[in-house]
Amino acid sequence: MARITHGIGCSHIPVLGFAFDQGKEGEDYFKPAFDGFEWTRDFLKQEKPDVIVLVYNDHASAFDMKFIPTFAIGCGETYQPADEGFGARPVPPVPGHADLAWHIAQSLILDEFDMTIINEMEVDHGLTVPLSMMYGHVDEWPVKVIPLAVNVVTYPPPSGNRCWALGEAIARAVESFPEDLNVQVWGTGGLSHQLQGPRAGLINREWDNGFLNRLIGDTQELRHVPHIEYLRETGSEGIEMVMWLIMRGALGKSTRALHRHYHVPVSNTALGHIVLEPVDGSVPPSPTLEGNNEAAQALIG
Amino acid sequence: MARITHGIGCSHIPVLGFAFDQGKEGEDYFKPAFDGFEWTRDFLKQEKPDVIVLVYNDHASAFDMKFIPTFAIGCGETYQPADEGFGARPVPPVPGHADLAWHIAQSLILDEFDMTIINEMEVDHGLTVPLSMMYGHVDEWPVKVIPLAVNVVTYPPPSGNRCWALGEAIARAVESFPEDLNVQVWGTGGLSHQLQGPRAGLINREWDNGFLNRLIGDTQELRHVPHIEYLRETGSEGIEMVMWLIMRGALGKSTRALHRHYHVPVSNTALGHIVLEPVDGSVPPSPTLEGNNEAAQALIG
Amino acid sequence: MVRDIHQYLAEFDDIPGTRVYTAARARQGYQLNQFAMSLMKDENRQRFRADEKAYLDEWAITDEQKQAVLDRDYNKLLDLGGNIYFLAKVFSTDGLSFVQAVSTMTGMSVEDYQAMMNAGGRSPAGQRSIRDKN
Amino acid sequence: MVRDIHQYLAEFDDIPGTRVYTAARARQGYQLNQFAMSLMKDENRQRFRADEKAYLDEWAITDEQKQAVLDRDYNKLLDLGGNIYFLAKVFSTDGLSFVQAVSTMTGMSVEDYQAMMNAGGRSPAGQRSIRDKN
Ligand SMILES: [Fe+3]
Ligand SMILES: [Fe+3]
Repeated sequence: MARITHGIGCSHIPVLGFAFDQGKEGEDYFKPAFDGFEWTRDFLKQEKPDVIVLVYNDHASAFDMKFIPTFAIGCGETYQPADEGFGARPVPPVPGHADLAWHIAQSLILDEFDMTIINEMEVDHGLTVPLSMMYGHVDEWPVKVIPLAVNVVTYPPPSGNRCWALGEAIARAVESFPEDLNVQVWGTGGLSHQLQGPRAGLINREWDNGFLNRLIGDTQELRHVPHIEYLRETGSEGIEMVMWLIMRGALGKSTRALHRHYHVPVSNTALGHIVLEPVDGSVPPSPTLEGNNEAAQALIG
Repeated sequence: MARITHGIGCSHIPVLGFAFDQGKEGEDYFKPAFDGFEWTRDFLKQEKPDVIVLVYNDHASAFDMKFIPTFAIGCGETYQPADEGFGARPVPPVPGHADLAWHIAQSLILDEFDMTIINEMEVDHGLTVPLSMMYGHVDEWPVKVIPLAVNVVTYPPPSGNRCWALGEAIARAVESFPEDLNVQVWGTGGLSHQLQGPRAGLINREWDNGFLNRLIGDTQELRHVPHIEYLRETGSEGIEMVMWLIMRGALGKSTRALHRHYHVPVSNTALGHIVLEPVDGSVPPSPTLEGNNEAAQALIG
Repeated sequence: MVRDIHQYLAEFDDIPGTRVYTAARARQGYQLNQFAMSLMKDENRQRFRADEKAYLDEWAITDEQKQAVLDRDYNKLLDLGGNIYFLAKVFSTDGLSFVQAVSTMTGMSVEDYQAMMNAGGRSPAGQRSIRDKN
Repeated sequence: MVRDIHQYLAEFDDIPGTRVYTAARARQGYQLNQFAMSLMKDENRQRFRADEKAYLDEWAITDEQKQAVLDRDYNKLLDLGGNIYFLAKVFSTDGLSFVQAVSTMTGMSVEDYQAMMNAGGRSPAGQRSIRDKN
């Protein structure tokens, strides 16, 4: 049976991709950022997860304005790194796990999540930078990846509650996959940053750390943080943090932190990184009515 | 204030598009099919709806297998008829209503529906055949259309309950649009038909009429009909009927039928058509938590 | 009561003479369906008509799938992951109607199939479930 | 308590120095953002660099938008419906980093902006709400 063993949250800052690709990890400016991932690189070498459900947002790379899916799940065999305006990152193609991805996609739709299924797409820094931070320089990625792209660009993005609930549904889906797989869920993006307008450069160390605190333990407070609070407190691009709630929701009732790292500045952004382990991974049963069972029917009166 | 005045259900059979385009509406084979729409053509001339939210499925025209959105809403200015393999239908381009469409799309996402927003696409017989049936030969369509494309091709499609709930959310969205607009919701596809395999040609007159019956009044039984029942009873393509539930959900608590028509055969398909009026159009309040209000929070305990 | 996607899908195999377009079929037929969809463009239809084999060879589909397209064996194509809405672009390119194309999958002549439809269609009696024979 | 999308959106105008990428902006900037996205292809970047004006003229964007692109006036581009993730393709084509491009929107020099970031970034104090001045 597949199981969700850990959740990881981390920023996906493009400049760390450049630094990594050009071998500048040791430079004074970048060292503190990369050092915070050392613990995790060792951890992953021991853990050897088979699959990562990697929650990220596409930054106008795979999706243009013609169509904007709220939740898109990659069910393909492999994904090429996108050219974001300066050539594609020199990292290996990202192998998918089509069996598990399709299983999750189908399960989510039965659970009344209105997924968009993606069979071919390119993936940008939102997905490849976290992989580089965690796995370092590799000839091929030692893990398979299920990309889960969330719209956090065009308003409204999904609510915090919806993201958390999606995580819970992902946990139910993984649990019902028969193959024995060690699955991690990663939430990426954030933390506080604003890349536009006169207020650009906003960083909110206090709010960010309160956010990291509330990923730990059994509080579900973050479900209820409205978008406007992210915007006011953490900058316009801080909204990416809702994606971490999918990761957190997938870990169930309560968590503990194994590793935590916060660093400012990296480019325009506050770098946050956390490794979480489920303490009690239980999630609510599916509310789906497709099965037409009595308990489900009772829910809608 | 915009208001949903009526709901219309009807099949979207491609051969009726051919017959229509070639002026064969009067031929013996087609006459009974077209005659059933006479009442509705007169009705629409009096009613003059401003906008139709037209629920349909794309038949491998706008969407290929690269991406498969469960619910996609057209927010564009205009939609060209698709070439489905024999040239595009000679009907006018379909004008969108971008203001209302974006309003609905945004509202639905706040209501925790995971919509895909579409800004450019072509529309196939699923959308244009019902327009031809209802409006006849026109130089331009006398109404604006918001296409709402539902995946009923790759399994699983959304559940009946999810479709009904989407209709309720559309009703809430339309109600909060400030402009005074007469809005109809159309559900298309079905009724019983199977286009594939040795069982092709299946028609289930009894089940179809029971389905039409259950759109009328205040029963919500159809929410709970599982996909397998459509497949067994109405043929593999009978699953398209779940789209009618979006229309029905949008009409609220109870309805009456103003017009009803059922005819077999048209090509491989049972033609069904119904015009419904809300008796009590009330729908449940939004369950969304984005607003972070107490009542909403109480819902999730 | 459907507990998960496995239970949900399991019932689909119990429907006589029917292939439900599940993920498994969608994956098997991915390139086949993409090929079919390419026939929405007139230039592609012309190239396909001019040399079907050469056009098919441009696609990463199996020899079995290619042969089934050349044979217009729609039941075989369904077995190999084809979806009828995609395959419709092939028979539309041939100038066939849905009735003509669909009848080829039933083992009936077009005339017999049309007659059955005119008489009200195929009855669901005995066609609902292999297991329950109803 | 947010009752509908109008209330939800109304608060976005109360954030100092920030344009939230709402539907209204997405619609205004639709073609502008599609233009920016075209620069993901190297051949398009080369054509754009060779003759910016000619390349821009291929797109159904307003003269004001074209001029703002030529001027690399990113605040103006945001006002005209541009989105920063799309516009990033323009400054990436120019070989600019996010820090360099973003600083131009703040009224600060690149050096001052970089210094502010190195000192911990812009404080949210007084930057949360125009109305509440906090
Ligand atoms: Fe990002
Ligand atoms: Fe259809």
